[in-house]
Amino acid sequence: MGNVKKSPWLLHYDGSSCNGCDIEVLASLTPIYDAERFGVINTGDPLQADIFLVTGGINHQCQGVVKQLYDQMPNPKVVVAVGICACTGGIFKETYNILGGVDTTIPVDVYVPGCAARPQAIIDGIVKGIDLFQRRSDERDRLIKEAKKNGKVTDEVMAEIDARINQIKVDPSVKAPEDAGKIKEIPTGGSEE
Amino acid sequence: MSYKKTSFLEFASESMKNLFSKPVTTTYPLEPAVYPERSRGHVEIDIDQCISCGLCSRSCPPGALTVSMPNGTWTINRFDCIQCGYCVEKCPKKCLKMVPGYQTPEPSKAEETFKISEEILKQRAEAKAKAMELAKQKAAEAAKAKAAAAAKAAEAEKTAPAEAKPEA
Amino acid sequence: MISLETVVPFLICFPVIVAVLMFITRNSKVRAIFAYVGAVAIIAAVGFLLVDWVTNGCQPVALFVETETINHVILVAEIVLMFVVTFLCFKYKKYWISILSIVPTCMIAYVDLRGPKLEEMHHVYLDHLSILMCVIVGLIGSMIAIYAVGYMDGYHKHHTEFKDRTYYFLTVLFLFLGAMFGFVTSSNLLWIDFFWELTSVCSFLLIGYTRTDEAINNSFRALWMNLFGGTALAVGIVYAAYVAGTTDLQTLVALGVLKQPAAVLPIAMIAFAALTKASQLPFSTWLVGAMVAPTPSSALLHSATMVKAGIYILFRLAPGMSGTETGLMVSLVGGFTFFIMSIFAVEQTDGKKVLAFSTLSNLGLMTACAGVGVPATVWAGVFLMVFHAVSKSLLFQDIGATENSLHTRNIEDFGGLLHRLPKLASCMFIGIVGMFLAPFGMLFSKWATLKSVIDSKNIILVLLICFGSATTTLYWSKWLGKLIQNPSEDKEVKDVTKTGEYISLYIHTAIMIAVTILIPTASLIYVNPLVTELFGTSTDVMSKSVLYTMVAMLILAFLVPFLAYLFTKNQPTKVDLTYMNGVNSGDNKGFVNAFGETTKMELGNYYFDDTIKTGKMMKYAQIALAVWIVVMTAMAIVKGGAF
Amino acid sequence: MNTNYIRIIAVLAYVILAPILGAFFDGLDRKISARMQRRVGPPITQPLHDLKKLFAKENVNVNKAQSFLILSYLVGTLIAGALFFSGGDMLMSIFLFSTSTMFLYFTCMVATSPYSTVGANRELLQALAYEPAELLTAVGFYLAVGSFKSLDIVSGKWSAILFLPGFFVAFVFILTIKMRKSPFDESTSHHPHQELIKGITSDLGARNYAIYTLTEYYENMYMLGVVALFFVNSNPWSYLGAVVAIFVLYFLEILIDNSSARVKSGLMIKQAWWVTFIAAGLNLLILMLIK
Amino acid sequence: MGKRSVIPFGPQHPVLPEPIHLDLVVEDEKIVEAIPSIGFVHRGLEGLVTKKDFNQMTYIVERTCGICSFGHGMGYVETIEDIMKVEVPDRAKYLRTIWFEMSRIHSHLLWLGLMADAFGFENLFYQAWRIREKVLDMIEMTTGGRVIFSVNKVGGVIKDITPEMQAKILDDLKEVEAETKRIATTFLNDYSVKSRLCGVGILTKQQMIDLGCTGPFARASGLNNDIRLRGYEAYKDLDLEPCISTDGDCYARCDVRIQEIFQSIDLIRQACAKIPAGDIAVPVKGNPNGEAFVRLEQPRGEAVYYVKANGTPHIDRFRLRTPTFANLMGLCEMLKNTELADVGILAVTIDPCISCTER
Ligand code: SF4
Ligand code: SF4
Ligand code: SF4
Ligand code: SF4
Ligand code: SF4
Ligand code: SF4
Ligand code: SF4
Ligand code: SF4
Repeated sequence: MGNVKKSPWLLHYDGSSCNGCDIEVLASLTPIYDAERFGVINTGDPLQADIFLVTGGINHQCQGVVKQLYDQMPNPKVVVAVGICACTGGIFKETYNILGGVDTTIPVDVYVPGCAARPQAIIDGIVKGIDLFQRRSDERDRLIKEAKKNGKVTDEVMAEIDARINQIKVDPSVKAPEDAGKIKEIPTGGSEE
Repeated sequence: MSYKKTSFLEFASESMKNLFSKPVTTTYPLEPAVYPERSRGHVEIDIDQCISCGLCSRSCPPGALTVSMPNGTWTINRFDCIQCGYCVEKCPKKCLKMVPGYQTPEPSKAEETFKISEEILKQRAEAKAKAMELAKQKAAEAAKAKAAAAAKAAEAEKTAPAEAKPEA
Repeated sequence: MISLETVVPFLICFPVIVAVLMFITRNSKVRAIFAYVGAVAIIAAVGFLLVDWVTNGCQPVALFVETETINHVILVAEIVLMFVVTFLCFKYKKYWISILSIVPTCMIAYVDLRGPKLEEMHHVYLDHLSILMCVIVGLIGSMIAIYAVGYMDGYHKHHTEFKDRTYYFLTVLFLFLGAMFGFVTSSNLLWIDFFWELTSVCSFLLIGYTRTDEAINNSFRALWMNLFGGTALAVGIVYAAYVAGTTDLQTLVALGVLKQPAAVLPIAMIAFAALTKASQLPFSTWLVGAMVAPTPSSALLHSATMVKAGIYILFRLAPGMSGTETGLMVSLVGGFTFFIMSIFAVEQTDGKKVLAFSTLSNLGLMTACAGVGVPATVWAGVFLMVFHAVSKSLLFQDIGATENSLHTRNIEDFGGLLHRLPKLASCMFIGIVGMFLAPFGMLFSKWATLKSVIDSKNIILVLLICFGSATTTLYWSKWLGKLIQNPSEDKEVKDVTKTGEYISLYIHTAIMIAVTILIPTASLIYVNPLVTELFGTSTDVMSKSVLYTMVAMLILAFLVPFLAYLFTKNQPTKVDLTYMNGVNSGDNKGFVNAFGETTKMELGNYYFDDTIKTGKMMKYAQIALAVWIVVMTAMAIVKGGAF
Repeated sequence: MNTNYIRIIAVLAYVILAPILGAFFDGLDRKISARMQRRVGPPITQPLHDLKKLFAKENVNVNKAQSFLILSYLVGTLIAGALFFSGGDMLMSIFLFSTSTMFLYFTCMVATSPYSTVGANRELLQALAYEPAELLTAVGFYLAVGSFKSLDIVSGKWSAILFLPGFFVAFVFILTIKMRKSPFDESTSHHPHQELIKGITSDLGARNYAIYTLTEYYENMYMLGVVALFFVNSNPWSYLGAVVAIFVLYFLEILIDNSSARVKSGLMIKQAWWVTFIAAGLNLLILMLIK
Repeated sequence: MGKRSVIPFGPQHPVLPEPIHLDLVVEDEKIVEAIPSIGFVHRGLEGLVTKKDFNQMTYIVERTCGICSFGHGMGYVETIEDIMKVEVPDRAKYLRTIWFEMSRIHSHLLWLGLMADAFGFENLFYQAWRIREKVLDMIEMTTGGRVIFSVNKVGGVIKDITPEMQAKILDDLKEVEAETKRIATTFLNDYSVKSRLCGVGILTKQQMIDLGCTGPFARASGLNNDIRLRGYEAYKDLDLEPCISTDGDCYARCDVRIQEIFQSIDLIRQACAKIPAGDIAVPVKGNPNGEAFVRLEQPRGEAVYYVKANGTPHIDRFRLRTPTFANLMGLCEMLKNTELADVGILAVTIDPCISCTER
């Protein structure tokens, strides 16, 4: 049914990051990168969000929060882990307080590497997430239609459908835009390390 | 009080000006991004230069690198690398390079492995064998020389006992 | 065949008899039966009155022309009343208040015995307005009497610190009913004065019921303010008797309409007296203080009926006041009271106080309507009066019953009442909605008020009403919101409300809804003639298109939520945790706080106690309005050429 | 009979077109705002995509009563607006609007959560701020035209604005409050970075939020309808004038939104009341004197 | 009775980019009690000394915080250099100063944006961050990173600024200066902005001293506490007049930070003019042994670094006392008797950096 991919709303949560990735997430919304071009709204409210952007690793205290926020989001939804910390725990994974990346707590669909993750990378991550979001939404609609044919759609049926759609993975054929990255032609004098 | 003068809708003129000027938004991802040359995007390896010494992997702060000498591989987990550039600094062969262009986001945290080409490995093995042989030869020669020297010394001792010390 | 000639005396005397029975019966069961029977009898009598009058063709009826003996009886009673008041004043060392009783009584007695010979006149006058008042007093009064029997039982169970004097309470309540009937049916100012004083004293006695210091203080404040009004009334009567040569209210108003100078002062004085009774500024404090009395008296005297006596008189005077300084004085006092009291109501947490301030506020609106004194405003005012009487009576009773069950009447403790005391809360909900939301009549009356006030070109009043409506919405909505919340302390509450109380509550609720639906009919067959009687001209405030609007409103308020409920009932839905920044403690009842423990959810409404300082602002308002009244009265007198 | 057809058509147009126009205006708003911020911004159809998305999502409630209350809010607003556009009584439609706002308030209160509750309380404050001006606007029309009925107002000989400049000022002032735009986005803001996050809409699940948005469109279109009422008269050209006025005004709203901080609720009430009191009050005084 | 509400403010609160939590008890919207709690971003960074050697720690300490990452790295290496008695070349000192001031500009612009966001001024937020991007571009051009610079090492810096780069920086700074001026007038003059800032959260100089607050936050109350006057790195050669205001409210803090942006621009210009040629690092041999303290003026105030080393590559102790940690006390004090609407502003006004506070 719905063409949902034009309206991905973000929920950003700062797990245990150093701030570097957070400010880059914010920067990706500012005029230069303007993620709102893709219909992105940085909503603060899990109940209305589609894409969960988590920066930073997971520690003992924020684990519950991350889990709860994820549970509060209505299906279909996508989780994007932004930054090395969110991917693996990064530089802090060996400390006593960090459990690891976001995938220690909730299923992660897209990993955005970088320390800090660049705005471009974050946009790419979102773009991949959007695609998955659309696929999950389509699948959800299909399953509901099917379920309707088979009888009443109860809350349990819905729960089962939602569990199923969350299994869908990112289609590997969807390429994020090639990031060959041109070199800026500004005077640099080269690197001299 | 050091408050400056008050004006209403101070920013309105700025907003209007903005409205009629071009947006600063880049067209990424339609067009590729532009990075300055020094931009620390990702680590590249000129694998054939690598000697599998392992210095990089030992110095990598998050432990994103694994180096295997026997297989001749150099493995990086790009989802673990913080692009600090310390490995680049440490590498004795200067075969690592920090280049612009970040690692693209992926649905899984795959590692990337580089293998030193068989040819070079073979070459190296050969070189090593050669070197070993050379060393052996050298050792043999040295031993020979030593023996010769010793004999000479012994001879000399007989002739000039005060000169013997440095060779011992 | 029972005739009007007998029903009216019955209505006045029968409650007094019941009162005596209440006083002498010390068995609560028996007393209850007497009370029920009395109440039913009163309703029946009012029914007879209505039927009789309607079969007479709904024409104004004047009765009791020759009443020498009754006049004397009433005079004696008034003197007795004076002695009672004086005694109580001396007992509680409030000597000076007794002067306010002695002086007017002497004046009235003098006029009665030694005054000028007045022309023959009737003493009882029944028209649409007085019949309406009778119906209101009879219906609400008897139901509150029934309610009071149950309520007082619960009240003393929960307030063990007060001596149980239920017999006394019920006595005064019935006595008051008699006085009230007398008041609304009389047209002779001398009679009116007596019943006036009687209601004041009843109110005084009920306020002081608990005999705490606060209650006594408040009761005396109510007493002196009302007696002060009574004194003004007496002055007006004496002046009318000597200068205008009449003590008949109708005649006086007729003189006023003709702009006779002689009528100016009496009308101003009576209007002033009415302001005290309706507890308008600067006399509003007594009604606020009266809230210490047990709730039935608040419901009956201090919102549904006695204070309406002031409004009733103002309506009567309206044609005579229209366009005069008195009218201006009254309308602005009313408008200002409406506005400022609605602000004060915002600050209150005590439910009963909110009701008190809201009552004051609405009385202000009615006063303003009367003060403007054109047919359309009186039309609106009559509707305001009816709706207000029903819904306030309902609310007061409800809050009383709620307090008995919940042991608090703080609105902040009413969280989730709709789940905890569903029956009481539903009635409360309807009562509150009735006060300000579509489709209930109160809103309708406000519409009409605004329209007619614009027509009368009273700009200040227009502004006051517009701003006051906004604050009114605020304090009622807050309360409603509280009722429907679902707070963490879902403690089981035992509903101790008696059947008698529920009967009264349900009937009130039913009346509210019925009257709302019947607005167009009521307007056509009753209120329009009422206004015509008062003014001699008729007005048609309700046009047909308003009727359509009514229908739209009814649909909006009842059908839409119902259909929406049916529509959404079966939608699959996930019930989620509420949004608490991600730290809900596993449910919606609290969150994990700074110490890793669970903090219980607490949600409060806004009260603005930083901005609204009721006490201080009340003083300023009182002073300002006192000055206003004095100035305007003086102007009225000077302009009227009385001196 | 002729007017009855017009009435029906107007109502149908409102019911069908208001959400579309509302979304269009919203899209325009977002685009122009973005440009004022030197961004490209979303496409102008973005609000429609958002609505579609929100309806496609799972239905989430924090309290089961929410769904029917919010639906009542929508339908209530619809009825109130329909009353207005059918040429009906303006004052009554204002009352109906406040009744339907009550449904929104209830929706937030039943959620029983801190942000919704504070948002709901703020919503009441907003109502407190704008209600006098709203009522006075109706009063103004009544004085100018002699009727509360919008049909009578549009068929006047002169545009009401000629008599009601002060009321217009007051109304425009509260328009910002009604549309929940900065500096008066107290109860909820279109940008969630405020102390209340999403305020009244905090606990609305995706679908309920979609209904809320729709209702907001209906309400905005009603408000713009009132703006138009200031301008139209029996002359058809005046309709063009009204359209121009609406666009100019809407643009001004966007400009103000993009050039001011959110003020505190106390200041909002104070300002709204003073502006209403002075602008509308003066106008009222003059009107009453000359009429 | 009743009528109070308890509001969980944070950890997931868009006004706070970082997770902290406040239990707010409000009456109407007046705050009667505010209890902060932290720990959502505690990572245990200081504990990593046992696992990483002192050179690796440079990169780790940088990641204390993504905003003042450069300062943290610099504070750490200075401490080690202090212990090892390494004399850093002058050019390196100037380079460090330039980068440090750049990071101050970007931090303050970021703060201005967040502040605008907190009082609901979207556009201003966007414009502040748009200007900030220019600074980030300079940083990326010279160091290769946008927010994490990774150019410090024990003994100097890793990268040099070429003359071409220097020219470009000076050029771009002009633009940054002009654009900042344009948004600054809105921050300082606009009526709606002033209605949110003036007189809000007043703290006196004495209170600042008693609470131990630092940085621009304390300078806005008239406290002259700029650690840069100590003259570390190149500051001893540069003209530096601390920016001080006396009102002690949010407006004054805004004012001070705006002044500091211009001051930093000026400092960079001075440094570029005076920078000597020469090496950018000296080789360092061996391991540190001993202990040292270093104090720095970070954008948010005084940060203190402490290292105790034992002669092995793994140092014994590393401790960091951050400015936000000191200023949080000020926040708690300010929150008393303010309004809910002010919470966001007050929280932002100390320029909280939780990730460094909790590390
Ligand atoms: S990935 Fe790097 S920049 Fe991002 S939060 Fe972790 S340490 Fe900070
Ligand atoms: S750049 Fe840093 S993190 Fe990445 S591999 Fe090299 S040393 Fe490791
Ligand atoms: S340090 Fe250089 S040479 Fe040694 S293993 Fe690493 S890449 Fe290869
Ligand atoms: S350092 Fe802090 S977190 Fe650790 S035990 Fe002590 S109090 Fe707890
Ligand atoms: S204050 Fe701390 S967390 Fe924030 S940017 Fe600075 S170092 Fe990072
Ligand atoms: S070290 Fe300081 S902060 Fe920590 S527990 Fe001791 S006194 Fe408290
Ligand atoms: S507060 Fe801490 S983390 Fe933030 S800038 Fe200052 S020193 Fe760095
Ligand atoms: S010293 Fe400070 S930062 Fe360190 S554990 Fe104690 S309180 Fe926390």
